[in-house]
Amino acid sequence: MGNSNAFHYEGEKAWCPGCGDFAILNAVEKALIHAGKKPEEVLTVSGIGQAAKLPHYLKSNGFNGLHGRALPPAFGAKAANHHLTVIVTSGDGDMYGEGGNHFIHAIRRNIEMTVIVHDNQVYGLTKGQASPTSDKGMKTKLQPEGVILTPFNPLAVAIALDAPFVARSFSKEIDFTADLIEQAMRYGGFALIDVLQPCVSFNKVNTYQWYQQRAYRLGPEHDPTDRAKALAKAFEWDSGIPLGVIYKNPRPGYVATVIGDTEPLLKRKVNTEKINSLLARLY
Amino acid sequence: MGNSNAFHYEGEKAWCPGCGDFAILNAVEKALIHAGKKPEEVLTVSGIGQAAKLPHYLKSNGFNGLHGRALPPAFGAKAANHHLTVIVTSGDGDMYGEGGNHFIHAIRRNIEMTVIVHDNQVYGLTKGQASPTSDKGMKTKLQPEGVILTPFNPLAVAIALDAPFVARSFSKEIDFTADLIEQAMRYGGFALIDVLQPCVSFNKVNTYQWYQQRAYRLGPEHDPTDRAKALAKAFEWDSGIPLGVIYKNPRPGYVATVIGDTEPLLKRKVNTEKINSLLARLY
Amino acid sequence: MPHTTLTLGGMAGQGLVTISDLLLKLLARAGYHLLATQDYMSRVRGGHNFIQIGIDADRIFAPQPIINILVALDSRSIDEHRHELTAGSIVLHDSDNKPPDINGVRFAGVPMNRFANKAGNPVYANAVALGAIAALLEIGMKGVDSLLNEHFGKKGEAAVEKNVAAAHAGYDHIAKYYAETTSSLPPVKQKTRMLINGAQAIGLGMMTGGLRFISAYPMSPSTSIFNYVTASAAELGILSEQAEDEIAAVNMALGASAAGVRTAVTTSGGGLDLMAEGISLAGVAETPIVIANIMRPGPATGLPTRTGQEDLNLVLNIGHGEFPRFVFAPGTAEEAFYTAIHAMNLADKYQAPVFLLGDQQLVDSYVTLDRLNITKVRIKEHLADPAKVPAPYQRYRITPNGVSPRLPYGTPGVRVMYDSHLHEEDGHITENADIVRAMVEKRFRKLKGMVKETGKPIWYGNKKPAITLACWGTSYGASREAVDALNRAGIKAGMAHFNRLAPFPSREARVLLANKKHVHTVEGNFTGQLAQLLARETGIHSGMPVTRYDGRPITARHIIDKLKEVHGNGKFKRISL
Amino acid sequence: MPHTTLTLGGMAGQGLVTISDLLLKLLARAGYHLLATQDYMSRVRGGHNFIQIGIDADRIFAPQPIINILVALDSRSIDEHRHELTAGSIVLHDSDNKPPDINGVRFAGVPMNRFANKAGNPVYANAVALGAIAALLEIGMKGVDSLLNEHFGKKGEAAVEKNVAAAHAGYDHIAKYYAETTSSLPPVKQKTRMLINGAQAIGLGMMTGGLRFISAYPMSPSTSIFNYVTASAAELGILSEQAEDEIAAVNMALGASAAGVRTAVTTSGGGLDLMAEGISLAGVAETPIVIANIMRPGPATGLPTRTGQEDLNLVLNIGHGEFPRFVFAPGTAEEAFYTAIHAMNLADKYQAPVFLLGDQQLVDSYVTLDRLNITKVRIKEHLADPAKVPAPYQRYRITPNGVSPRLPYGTPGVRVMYDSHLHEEDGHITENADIVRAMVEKRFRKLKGMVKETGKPIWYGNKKPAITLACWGTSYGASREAVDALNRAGIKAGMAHFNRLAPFPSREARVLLANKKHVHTVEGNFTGQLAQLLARETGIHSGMPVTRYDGRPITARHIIDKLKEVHGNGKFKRISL
Ligand SMILES: Cc1ncc(C[n+]2csc(CCOP(=O)(O)OP(=O)(O)O)c2C)c(N)n1
Ligand SMILES: Cc1ncc(C[n+]2csc(CCOP(=O)(O)OP(=O)(O)O)c2C)c(N)n1
Ligand code: SF4
Ligand code: SF4
Ligand SMILES: [Mg+2]
Ligand SMILES: [Mg+2]
Repeated sequence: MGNSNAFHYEGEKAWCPGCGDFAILNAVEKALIHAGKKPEEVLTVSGIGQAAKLPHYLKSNGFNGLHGRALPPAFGAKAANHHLTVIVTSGDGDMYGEGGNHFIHAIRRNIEMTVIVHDNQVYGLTKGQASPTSDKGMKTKLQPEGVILTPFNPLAVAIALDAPFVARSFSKEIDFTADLIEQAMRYGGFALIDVLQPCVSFNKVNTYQWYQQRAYRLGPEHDPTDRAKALAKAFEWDSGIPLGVIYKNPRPGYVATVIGDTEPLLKRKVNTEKINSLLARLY
Repeated sequence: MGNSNAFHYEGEKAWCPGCGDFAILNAVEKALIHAGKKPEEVLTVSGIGQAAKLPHYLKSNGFNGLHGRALPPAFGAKAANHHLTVIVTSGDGDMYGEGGNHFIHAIRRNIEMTVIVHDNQVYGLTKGQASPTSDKGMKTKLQPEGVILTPFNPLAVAIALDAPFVARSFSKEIDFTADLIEQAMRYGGFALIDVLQPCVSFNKVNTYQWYQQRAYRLGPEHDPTDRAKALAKAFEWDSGIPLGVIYKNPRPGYVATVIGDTEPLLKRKVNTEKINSLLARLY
Repeated sequence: MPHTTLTLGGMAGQGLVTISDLLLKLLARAGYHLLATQDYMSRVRGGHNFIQIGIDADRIFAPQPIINILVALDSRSIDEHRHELTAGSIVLHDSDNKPPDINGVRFAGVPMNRFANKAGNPVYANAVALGAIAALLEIGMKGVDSLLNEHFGKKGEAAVEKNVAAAHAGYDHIAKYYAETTSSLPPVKQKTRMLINGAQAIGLGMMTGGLRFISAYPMSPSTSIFNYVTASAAELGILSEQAEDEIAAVNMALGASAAGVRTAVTTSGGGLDLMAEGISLAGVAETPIVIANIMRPGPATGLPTRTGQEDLNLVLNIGHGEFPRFVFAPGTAEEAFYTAIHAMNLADKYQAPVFLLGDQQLVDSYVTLDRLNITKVRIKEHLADPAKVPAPYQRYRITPNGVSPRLPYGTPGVRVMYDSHLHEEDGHITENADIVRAMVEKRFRKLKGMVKETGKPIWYGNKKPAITLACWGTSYGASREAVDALNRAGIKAGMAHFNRLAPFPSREARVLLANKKHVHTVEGNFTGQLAQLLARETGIHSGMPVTRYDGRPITARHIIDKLKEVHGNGKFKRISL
Repeated sequence: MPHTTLTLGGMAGQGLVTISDLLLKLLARAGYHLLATQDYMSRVRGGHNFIQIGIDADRIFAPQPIINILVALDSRSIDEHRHELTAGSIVLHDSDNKPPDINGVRFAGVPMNRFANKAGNPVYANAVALGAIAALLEIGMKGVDSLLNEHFGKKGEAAVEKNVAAAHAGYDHIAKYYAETTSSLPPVKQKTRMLINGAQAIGLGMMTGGLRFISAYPMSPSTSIFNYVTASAAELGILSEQAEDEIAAVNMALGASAAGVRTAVTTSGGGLDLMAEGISLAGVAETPIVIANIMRPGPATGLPTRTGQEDLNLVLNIGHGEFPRFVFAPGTAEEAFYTAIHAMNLADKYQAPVFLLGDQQLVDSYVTLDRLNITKVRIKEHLADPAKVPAPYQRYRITPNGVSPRLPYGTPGVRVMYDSHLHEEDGHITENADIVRAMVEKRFRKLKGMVKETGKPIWYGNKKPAITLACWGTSYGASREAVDALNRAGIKAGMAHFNRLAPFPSREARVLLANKKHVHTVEGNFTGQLAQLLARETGIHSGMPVTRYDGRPITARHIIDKLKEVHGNGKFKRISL
């Protein structure tokens, strides 16, 4: 990409060599360039974790907030200036663990944004504890007998909540991921992309090879508007992991419904007359 | 019930006359008596809300904690003394709004307890704001243009998370609810019962009549072990609301898996020898 | 001099609020000064709620521990307020409820429910009561008639007529059977006064101060502010969002703030706790936000619908790590209005969290005012001018006054990075010790400007007092009445009212208090939090604080009683309250 | 006298921890006193991390700002630590990395990677380095051989042999080419010392104190305690649960506590914020809980892997509403162990939240000790005896000392109600003003007992000092070394160390400090939080606090430098550090 890529950050990235996060960053850049975005139009929002460092590694606007709290500020920023293209980048712990409640309700709120979850099935930054998506049996310092909790299925939950756009990718498939991100950005609603992302340092179960063996692309025979079929796909795992758009149920997003075609909040000024009319009602 | 009911609390209950909460309390008492429980064996845990006042109105052990936080202390108490029969009573705001993250992860954790959600599709105690389950279009002081968020579907989410026992009832059907509660208590895992509960003061949409017109009991033809069918039932709403056990996927619960047949934590004492052996490893 | 107090009591759901809304409007339009404090239980129906309305020719600052007129919608109301009735008190009750015999108390029975049913519906009992009250206060029926017309006009002519008929029935009954029981109010200038509660005042202040985005999760007693703003949001171009929880609420507001708009959140103690980490984020990410924390007694769920002042220490210290903040606690609705405007401005100017501490008493109490002056309000734009910002743009540029130029997301040619770590000037994560040190120092340099801003303590009363009170927030009203009573009784008294509590106006506090003897803080808590703050910030170790911690508002009588405990009964004998 | 400091530097993932673990064990078994402080970045691979190991015949209390021996696993390590090298310092490096020329510094190059590859695998570089260090310190290879046997035994004989071979290659290389560079350590009593870090000390203390249930959400630097306890949980009959978030963690623990078991949670600043409401619940529901808050610099994400002492004000005030609490901040691992035991006991005894404030420096630093004495530890059972409790059982029975008899759920014939509201004695919700007042007073009566408990301030140094330091938590170590240095230089110095910060030992503090001149608090924060507390609680307005707020541990040199700024250079000339 190099110079022609206005989003490219040249500085050091504190990820481990071989980490799947590099490829996701690459895909984000590709999607933005291909969609013809300018850095000033784009805002990436994240929580805390390895994945969540991404906004620092993209030359664009950023909000690197609190662990688990990527979605609320993303909502606030989009609501305040709906001309921004908002992308959330988050980890599986950040989004489905600490941030699980926001995940549920952001889907319900359905504001127009792209949510990319770097799903490495582990807490990377804090050195290898189980995450909500860790497979059963995985051993860690905090799960010395292996994980016993049923893994969180983000796709199935999103579909159960009737999320308008639910997709899955694998970090290694950079162009495929970039294309999904572009679709999501254009979608006009809350668009979730859960990206399988090998953590080479802490997840010794779900390795590149492990994903490679199972991941397959959904063909045209899959109808993402069929909710029951989408759920069936979302439940697939050990014997094959479908990649692509799993579910789609288009409907007007929050901006379209609540804010409409008006000026962004950012541009609005206090109207003294209206304040006076509120005061007058108190007599 | 009167005197023969050791669980019956005679004092005043701060619910509105006609509130569906009375009937749920009644069903809880019935289930406990029918199951032959003694008050000292039972613990009801709640957050804050109208529903959450229930532990005060049942003569038994209680933990009336924080808004949204019924499930974590219920887990802690059950883990500390797994001989207790633990029942959580909570509202739709308490459980699916403020407490949404615990809802997700408690299902994954699957500890043996019965979770009753008084689902009146509104925030009752705080005077009528929209709750996560409020129907679209409902107008309140905080939603003057009507609710625009997609309602939270607790049953579908629970099934997406593969909750072991997912049921729905209607507060008016006291015996039916009592029977579901008893099934849940016996189940050996995290058992969710979402109970439609008319709020006569604030929910003018989903009234007794509204529920009555739609609620129907699932017949024997429904196979609750079929996940796809269960999901289809969970999605039913406007044209008919199924009552009964929607989904069942039995598997060993947390106590069975982690604690097993051992002494409750409560009975365990510090073992100085073991402490000494830990100290010895530091040399 | 004590004013007339009229207390309306009844069950939740019995229509208390309707009667009091109408009565207050009636009296405010007639030119009376009013203070209406609400006392309600955490339930929707039943129980016992009451509203105390003080009526006078002059401004009223605090509720009274006695009742001149009790309007008892149920018989429990008489039992509950029996101890506040004195010789000469009047009790208006439904004549179907036999009242007890109380020494010196006069009873006026009106068949409220029967009259209402005669007018066609039990709900008209409210109108009957209103008419009866008008008769007791000798204010005539003209105002009542026109108010009922205005209020029920939307419901059609029949509704108006029936309400009017019911009201007249109540009025006539009193006029006929209890003519000797009625008592006239003091004469007043006939002018219409503004009637406002603290929630409206704060909401109006925020909106006047440029609020564009508000997010909150319902929680008593803060919800009334959120309700009020939401009701006018569409009209004023404000976005109001009910969040899934308080953590979302505060983080939503921070995102909107980073995008360049003025934001606020409203909550109460437990919800504030949940916002703590977000507030800490506002601190390090230097994101403007106004946090209205409306106190109720704690800890945990505490007393959800009552009043207290227990969260001062909390807001002074909430959020881990260290960062500058403003904390304001206005004493009256009027002060709350102007303080809310300042809060919005100051958050933007210093890019820091600003707390507005109120309590149930402030937000739920109605008070009369002549006007709120918005002609002098200037909303200064504190966002930087992109043309004047040195390139490359750095969100956290190190500057002499600690404030960095702030540009919104979307500014052409510019990258804006907000970050929760310790960071470099451009917002990039750093672990470099020198940069960290420089950033901490930059942030704290803001204090130099902040301490000079509005909100200095205000003195009231005698300049050379024998007894000095120090108050914050709503303890202002009772303190003021106590000071007046003491001075009237010849005991020289004065008081310092603290609105701004952080950065603490230490110099001014010392000037006002250091040489005074017998300084007592007056606070709605157990531990005396202002007393602790004074000790810490000024070295002034005040005397035994006057505290109240049972969820009820402080009254002048309460203060005097506590002072007696400390100073002995002797010189307080002459006090009339 | 300054001890020998050996610093190991390299990238994350390069094996620093392995080398230091082995080296520390080696030296501890040889009888040396050690203090190893870790400095690492918030990343998993790359960057620059280092461990500083102080080695001496006597106990060591703080890290040093200079390095005697630098073991540089990469060349960046030399750049990063260049300013700490002095004349006579030795740098051990891979001879394939050309070191820079630094005045007076001696370089010892060992082909670490080549030797490792010769032994069969690059990972053996760690063993090469270990051998080389053994040579530089002149401690021979016997200990190294047996340690490698023990450590790699599980991996099979081949692994042991190759490691031993690699270590000998490193040793021999130094012995052969740099014989004049090696320098022996001071003579010590040959006895095996315990090697422990603060995380282990706290974890062991909790377990010794009867911990049965621990729940937490991972967060640096607190995770190491949670890891340590979890590793032994099954063996000790403890349940350890990783919660979905910190809110769940604290509320789980409260549930378990209500059920009658001893509980603890571990977290750090941001996570603590999220626990605030739960802590407030512990306050009003009178539920015992120990909260270990391990500080890192804030606000918000701050510096995740660094050290600081910014959360004192926070823990003193966290949670809305008012309730009594204990706050402890032990200064050393040894003190942390005993304090953790007390914390578990006191939480149960007073049915209140107990905070254990530590920091990254405390939990991550290894230190040698002779022993931890558990023979005197008594775990007193504070649950009530059901037979002796007056009937009907009342969870919140009003008692003279404020403590109510506590029975666990499941007690035959008894109903146990925990409640988050203000409640009656039996736990039932109330809004009654008299009961509310009585309950608040009951809770605060506990303070009378609490203030008499363990954790009084400790004096160290000259009894009539010209300069006095006041410290809390880990600022103890550097303060102690500074006091020693000052006294050695003839400047009379003493210090008060505060472990218990709430309830604050005001009387004792006044006795120790009131008549002293030049009192300076020493703290890892910007605003001087202990100084504020002293002002508030004792009226002692200390001088300019000695602060550090760049995420690095305080050293004696840092203290002396700051004192010079205040008191002038003059009398500090003779100080040797
Ligand atoms: C409130 C809070 N709790 C805990 C942490 C510690 N923490 C930082 S990142 C993280 C988990 C990261 O896991 P994930 O989101 O999956 O991201 P990854 O590092 O795997 O990309 C945790 C627990 C924190 N920063 N803040
Ligand atoms: C942290 C916190 N936020 C908000 C509240 C205020 N609050 C109490 S109950 C409630 C909602 C209750 O709704 P729901 O759970 O549906 O119960 P219901 O009253 O309808 O039975 C709210 C918002 C609170 N007590 N604590
Ligand atoms: S720890 Fe795992 S997720 Fe984090 S940077 Fe390394 S490989 Fe990537
Ligand atoms: S407000 Fe609604 S939910 Fe609450 S008690 Fe009344 S009817 Fe029941
Ligand atoms: Mg992860
Ligand atoms: Mg509800």
